[in-house]
This record gives sequence, structure tokens and C-alpha cells, in this order.
Amino acid sequence: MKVGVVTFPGSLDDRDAARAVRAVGAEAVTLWHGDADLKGVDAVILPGGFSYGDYLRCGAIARFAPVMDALIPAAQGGLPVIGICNGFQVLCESHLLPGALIRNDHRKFNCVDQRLVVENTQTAWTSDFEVGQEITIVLKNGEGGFVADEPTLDRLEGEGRVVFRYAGDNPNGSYRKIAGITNERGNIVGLMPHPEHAVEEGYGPSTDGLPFFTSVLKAVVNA
Amino acid sequence: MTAQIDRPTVDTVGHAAQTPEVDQPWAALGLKADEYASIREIIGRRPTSAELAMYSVMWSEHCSYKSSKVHFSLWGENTTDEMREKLLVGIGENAGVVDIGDGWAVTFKVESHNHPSYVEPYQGAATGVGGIIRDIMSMGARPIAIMDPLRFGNLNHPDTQRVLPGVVAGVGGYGNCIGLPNIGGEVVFDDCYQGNPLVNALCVGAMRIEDIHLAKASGVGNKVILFGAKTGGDGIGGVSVLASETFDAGGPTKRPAVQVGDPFAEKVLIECCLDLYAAHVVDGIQDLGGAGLSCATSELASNGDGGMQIELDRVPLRDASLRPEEILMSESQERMMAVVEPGKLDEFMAITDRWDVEATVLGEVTDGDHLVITWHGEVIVDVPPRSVAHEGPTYHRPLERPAYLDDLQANGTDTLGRPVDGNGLKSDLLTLLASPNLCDKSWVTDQYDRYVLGNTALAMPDDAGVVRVDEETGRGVAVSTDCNSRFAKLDPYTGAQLALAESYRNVATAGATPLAVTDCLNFGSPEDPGVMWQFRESVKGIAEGCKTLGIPVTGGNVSFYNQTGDIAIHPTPVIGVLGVMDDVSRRTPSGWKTAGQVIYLLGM
Amino acid sequence: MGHVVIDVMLKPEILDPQGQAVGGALPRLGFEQFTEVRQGKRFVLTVDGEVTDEHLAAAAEAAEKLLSNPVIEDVVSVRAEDPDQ
Amino acid sequence: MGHVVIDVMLKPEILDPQGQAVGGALPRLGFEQFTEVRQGKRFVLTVDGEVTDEHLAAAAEAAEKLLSNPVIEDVVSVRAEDPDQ
Ligand SMILES: Nc1ncnc2c1ncn2[C@@H]1O[C@H](COP(=O)(O)OP(=O)(O)O)[C@@H](O)[C@H]1O
Repeated sequence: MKVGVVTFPGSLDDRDAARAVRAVGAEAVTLWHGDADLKGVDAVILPGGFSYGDYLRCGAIARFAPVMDALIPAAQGGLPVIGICNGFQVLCESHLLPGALIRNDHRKFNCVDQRLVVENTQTAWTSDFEVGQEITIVLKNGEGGFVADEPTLDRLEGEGRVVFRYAGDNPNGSYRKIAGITNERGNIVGLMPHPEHAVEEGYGPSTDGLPFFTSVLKAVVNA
Repeated sequence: MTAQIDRPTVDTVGHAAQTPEVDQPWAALGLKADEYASIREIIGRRPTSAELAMYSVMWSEHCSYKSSKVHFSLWGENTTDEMREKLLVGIGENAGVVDIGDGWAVTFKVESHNHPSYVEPYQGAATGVGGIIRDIMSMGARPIAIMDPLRFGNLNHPDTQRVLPGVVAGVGGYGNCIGLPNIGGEVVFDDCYQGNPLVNALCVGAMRIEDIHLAKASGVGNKVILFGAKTGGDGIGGVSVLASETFDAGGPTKRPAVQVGDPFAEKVLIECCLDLYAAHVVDGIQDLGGAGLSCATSELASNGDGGMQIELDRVPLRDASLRPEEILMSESQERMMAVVEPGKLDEFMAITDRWDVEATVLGEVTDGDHLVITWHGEVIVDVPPRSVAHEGPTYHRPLERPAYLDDLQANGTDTLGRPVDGNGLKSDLLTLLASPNLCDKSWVTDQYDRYVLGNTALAMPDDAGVVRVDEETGRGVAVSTDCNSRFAKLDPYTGAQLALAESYRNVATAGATPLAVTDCLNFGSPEDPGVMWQFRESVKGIAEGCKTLGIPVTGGNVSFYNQTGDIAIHPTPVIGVLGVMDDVSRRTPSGWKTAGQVIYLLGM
Repeated sequence: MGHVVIDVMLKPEILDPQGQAVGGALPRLGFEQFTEVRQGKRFVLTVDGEVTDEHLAAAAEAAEKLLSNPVIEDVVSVRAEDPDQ
Repeated sequence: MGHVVIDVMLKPEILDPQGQAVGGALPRLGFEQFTEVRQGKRFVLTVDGEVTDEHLAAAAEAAEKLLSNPVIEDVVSVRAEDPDQ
């Protein structure tokens, strides 16, 4: 079982994502932004960070990297893909997921241990959770406000595609407190908080991130 | 963009030799008459304007430590062989390096970026963080954490509302984007910092012992390579006097004093440097910080065993109108200089290409003993590099214990009123809890990423930051920075020792064995004998305290002239202590964890 | 050397935290006359020689593809720089 | 309802990492004709009624005081919005 972790110039949490993959016994494969080659991986993580400095718009420049030319069709064909924070922004900019992420409503970068409620366990990345389960993982970003027009939001809600919602106060002004969403098929998930920072006792607020990675192992094995 | 620009004739060495009588703007560049005279003596003629630029910046207080270095003998005098045991690289290099066991080495250093942060808080703080990270990179290490000891004026002063959010956003903006966990720091408010906020930044890096790199150029024929960002007119406001005095007007005259940081470029530079180190293609390396190319070329050459030849016109420019003097002085950020064997050049260039980092061969190491710099074939600098980098002036400035100290020390707490009942105690407690120096700092710390890299075992709100270095074993380091400048004002010797002791305790209580010290000495004007006395006392206090504790000072930074008019800031010797733990998962957090546990008070 | 200027603004229905912050600060400085502030982006692209229709067409395409995100932003204008600016 | 548009750009001698990143991305999308990109800010201030000279004067003052940082930025223009935009 091989999980690819993409490194764009300015990716920061790629090492952590690879560590999380290894923590559940899978092999982490480095995917380089400049190569349109997925190296035969079974799933892909677009990690957090500031690809291309997050200049222009977060994820906007990364979306045109050669690796995305290979990833976009593969994801559309059902390859499990998760975008974490900057990776979520890349997925939205690539139109693999609807909506966009804008500057936090309080305009500051915010690093907190964030409570989330899991609302959808039918995706490739969340089957090891339970619906309604509350988890605490790290939220850290400056541009994490999820926005979309009303029809899109209604559709996401109606189709059960809101995967995570912020519990407690809205940390960044996201519409309807949405923290993460999925595509129709459930193979692509994007979320702002960081499961890869919650896989090891003592190095993060919890180990609530582990089920993300065990879930995708099952999804691949059962596929 | 290649604009055609007429090149005015440059001030060459030949021309300088023939025109000894030319009046040069040495005073406007901050040189004293006797300093200018000794430059003429060293090179046996008047300096060219490029040489004058180099000497003036390298002999400045900031680069030459001319007022402070006579006191640094106190470090050596107080360092025993035992204290040196774990010291792999000591004072004098870009940063000190200590052996933390299992083949791992750690380097750390704290530096100031006070004045630029007052002018442009965001960029000043951001480039301060960027600068200290490059120092750590240049030792061969991967940077693993940063900390930011900060001092501001009164929280309610309107100017604090400009400076504080800008500085915090700048520290966060750079650190978050470059992907280093911020594991601690300080936020202190005191009126004495109103016109002189202190922005200190500390970086820790780790490497295998065999990967330590040094800033020296040796090996005749080895190539000297500049890589990273293009050179612009950043931070050279001062040298424009040269342009206007020596050359025709007409070139673009705006030379910004403000440097803008590009953390993305620096992140790429870090990864690129680490790949270069892993490929063993770097012989010597130096970061470009204050004094830019003047500093990098002269220090590399001075630390090496030969000379160096540089073709300055090869430097890739962001602004084609820059004059050679300005290129030498530019403080453009996110640049490094490496010395590379010719046989490894192709591999070097392949790695920089992969990271999209521009790299240019500027020249090579020669068998002479001079640093020679040419501009379109003409020699504009020909100097002994040591005279620029290491043999600048040394001052023995007068010291005098300030007269106000007796009154200040006599004014103790005995005469203060004491609360006599519960209400009095309550109101005192509330006053304390509401004071900006004691209240919750999460408004600041929540703006910093403390989790990135996945190795943070302790950060805010704990007294020391703790990060894992070795993922297999859990071996790692704890770091704390501290200083109470009110104590240092009352008694700089004891105050500095208190800062050292607090930092030492914070590291020890986290569960680590303290190993090494770095310090950032923030003071007023060295021309004031009272300030100089405070400085001497503080250095003595730290050095003797370190001897007692058995841990060496491995490096640091001096920031003078933190004063407005006659009023200096309180002496602020910020101390950083680093300790080692063989398994950071066993660290001890501060704060109660479980109800029912017993509370002990240890000590006196 | 010519310049193409591209203006991009957030769509009116999208929250603009930066514009809001500016809008909130103005009255504190004594500017009461502005009822709303929106903040957008302005790009200046340099070309060799004069700005041609091809340049403008390419800039318009770049504006749609890269410089703006159609989900949240509108390209307000693409034009050769006003020479008297 | 009228609009005042204020354009702010980094001073030409100041490094513009954002513009640089955009400038680096354009050729990868096939746009080779742009030799430099600079990114600035555009503010749109709404006023009740038509834009008057007083509005423009206030906007110009606000631009200098709040909307730009004179250490690194220039206010490039302050004008009533072009009605046909
Ligand atoms: N500028 C700063 N940057 C990062 N961390 C900071 C900063 N200021 C304070 N902290 C962290 O916040 C926590 C609380 O700080 P403080 O209230 O000053 O505690 P203490 O008085 O115990 O040193 C500590 O973990 C400290 O390292």
C-alpha cells in the first residue's frame, strides 16, 4: 500500500504527512511537483504549507504544477485524495472540490487545538470515524474561511458532503462552520485542520488524526 | 528586463592610487577620522569608493563589535576545558554548535533586529527571523525551531498599537510560511522601550556532527558562488552618499532602507542547501545578512587560507541601475554564498536548478592573500580581507557606574504599603493579573504555528520549548529565553545572572540537562560611560554565572544604540539556554495536570 | 516598455474581511463619509514595447485563468496603463 | 451611490515577492510575453450620492494615512470610478 505525498515548493507539512502514513504501516512515496508522475500510488495527500508562498491566492499557482496534470484525472477517476489546509486550497483551485478559501474573518493567522464534528463517514478518508464523533486536531492557517454561493452550500448539505464542521465558536468565518467537504464520489476530501499533526502521543493535541489514515488503507484494500 | 544604462566610469584602484587628494565622504558613511586614516595606511593609498563602502559597513558597530569586543575576553577567561567538552564550534562562527550525543549536533543563536522593526514593524521583524535562520543554515544544519523574545513600550501608547501587531504579524508571517515551529519567546511591556522596541529572534538547528559546515574559502581554484534571490537596492539608504558624491547624478536615486522578506524564497533555499550538503558539494558557506556581499566575501576570504577574486558585474540584479558600491552593500535577503570545488560545480548547479534557485559563479579562491573585486574588468577592490572582516577598530570606551544607582538601589520595597485585609489582597492580585506583563499571551502565540515539522513536545504556554531531534530515539532539545530588565537596571551584574538562572531553570524543569548559552545584549549608546558600565557588568555576570553553572556561551549578538536622546532602554541581556534530553516524550509540562496530586515547594 | 493593468475584486456577495477592517478603521480616523470599503488586487504586467491588442488578449486570458478565481472573484478590467498615471 | 477607487502599489524599488511568484507562474501557463509582474491593492470606497471633490479629497487623505504605508508603498491614483466599468 503506497500513499503519495506531494511536495510543492513551499509545502511544509509533507514530512508530517509521510510520518502519519508510516504510522499506520503504509509506505509514503514522495511526489515532486515538477513530475507529472504519480509513481503508481494507491492514494495521494496534498499536504499543508504555503505552496509558492501562498502568494496571489493560496493554492492558485500550485494548481498548475505538472504533478496536478496527472493528479486531476486520477482523482476524477476515483483515486483517494486528501487535501489538508493548503492541499484543500489546491483542490478548490483545481475545481476538484467546490467553493474557495478566503482570509480568516479576524484577519489573523490562527493556530489552535480545534474541535470538529465528523458528519460523513462514507468517504475514503473517514470510514473509521463515527457519525457525530467529536475530534480535536490542529487548525492553523491565515486563509481558512470556506465560502461558496448559497446553491452550492445547499447542495453540499443536501448530499451529505459536509464531512467536518467546526464545534464551538466559528474559528475563521467559514460559511455554515464548514471545516471539510468531499466530492460526490467520496474519494476526494479537503479540510482545513491537520490530521497529520495528531498521530503521535506527545506531539500534538491528540491521536484523533490516525483514523484518517487507517480509513484510506481500508478503502484501498476494499476497492 | 535588460535596460541599457550608461555606465559612468568607476573609481578603480589605479585611479585611486593616482588621485590621493580626492575628498571622500567617510564621515557621512559613519567613519571616524582616525579610522579613515588607518584604512589609507592599511592599503597604502586612498580607498576606492567601493573599498570605502566595504570598510565603512564592516567597521560599523553592528558588524565589527568595536565597542564590545574588548569585553569578550571575559567569555574565554571563564570557560573551562570541562565546559568546552561538548562545544564543537564556539564563538566567532555564524553560530555555536554543541554535541548533544548519538552523533547529533545542535546549533542555536539569538539576534536582534530592533531598529528596522521600529521603522517598518512587519518587514523588520520578518527579515529578523529570516536572517537568524540563514545563520543557522550556514552551519550545515536544518533549522528546527524559532523563538522570539520581544519588548515593547506601554501597551496603551498609540505607537505600540502600530508596532506590536506589525511585529507579531511579521514574526508569524515569516516563521509560519517558512515552516518552523515557534516554540516560545517573551512579550514584555515597559515604557523604556517606547521608542526602541526590541525584536530578538532565536533559531535552533540540528545536524549530524560530520555535516557541520564553516564559513571559509580555501582551496585555490575553488569557485565562489552566489545563490538565492537577486540583488536589489535593499537596505542601502546610507551608501547613496557615495553615489551622489562620486558619480554623476542621473541614475535612479531611490534606495530603500527597508528590506522586504520573501519567506517562500527562503524555504526553498533551506531545502536547496540541505540537498547541497547531502550531496557533499559545498566546501565553505556563508549567509548574506547585514553588509551583504561586503561581509560574505571578506569573511569567507579572511577565514580561509588564500585570496579571492570576484567579478562583481556577474551578480544578478533586480535593479539594473545599481552601482558597484551599492551591490557590495545591498542587504537583499534570501541569498547565500558557497565555495565549491570545480569538479563538483555541475552537481551543485543541478541541485540549485531543481529548486529553481538562481546560482552564479562570481569568482574563485586564489593563491594570493588579497580580496580582489572587479567591475567589468577593472579592479575596484584590492584589500587584505582580514583587515576588512576581522581587524577593524577596537575601542576601550570609558566606563562609569551611573550616579543614579545608589538612589535607585536604596529605594527598596520596605517603604511600600502592604495590604492589610482580604480586600486589599484581592485588589493587588487583580492589578497583577491584569498587568500586560503577566496576562495571557495567547493573542500573540496563537498567531504562530507551533506544530509544523511534527516534533514539538512543548511550546506555549510552557516555560521552555522542547523539540525532538531524532525521531528514532526521541532525543531532543529544550530552549528558553529570559530577561527581566528591571533587575538588570538595578544591578546589571546580578540582573544578567538572574536572567541566566531563570533560563537555566526553565530548561531544567522541562527535564533537560542544560548545555549551552546564547545571548542578545540589548543596550543604549556605548558612548555613554554609564551604558558601557552596564554592558561590562552584564557580560561579567553572564560569563561568571556560566562558569558556576558549567555551561559555555556559544554565541550571540550585541545591539547598541537602543536609546532615544539621552534616555537608554534598561539594560536587556536576553539569555537563551539550550539543554538536551535523551527522550523528549518524558518532558515535564508546567501546570497542574491531575486533580489530587501533591504540591511541593522546592528551594528557599 | 508598456504596462497592462488588471483589476480583480471579490464578488459582491463574498465576505471581504480586509475591506471590512478598513471600513471599520476609517471613521476612527475621522472619515465618516464612506459607507463601504472593498479591497481587491491590482496587477501591473510589463511588456517590451507598446501594449498591443495581442498583449491585452493574453492578459485577459491570464486574468481569467490564473489571476482570479471565478468562484469568488471578478476580473473588473484589463487595460493598457493610462499614460498619465 | 458612487464609488472612489484607490490604487496602491509597492514602490518600484521594493521587492515584490507576490508579483515575482505570479511572474514565475505565467510562462508555465504559456504566457511568455510579460517581462515583469507587480501586484498591488485596489480599494473601492462607496459614498452616498455622487462622488464629489470633497469625497475625493477625503479619500486621498485616507489613502495616505491608512490605506498605504508610505515607507514601502505609493498611492498610484485616487479617482471616481469609471462609470462604464
Ligand atoms: N513572543 C513570543 N513568541 C512565542 N512565544 C511566546 C512569546 N511570548 C510569550 N511566549 C510564550 O508564551 C508562554 C507564556 O509566556 P509568559 O506569560 O511570558 O510566561 P512566563 O512569564 O512564564 O515566561 C510561554 O510559553 C512563552 O514561551
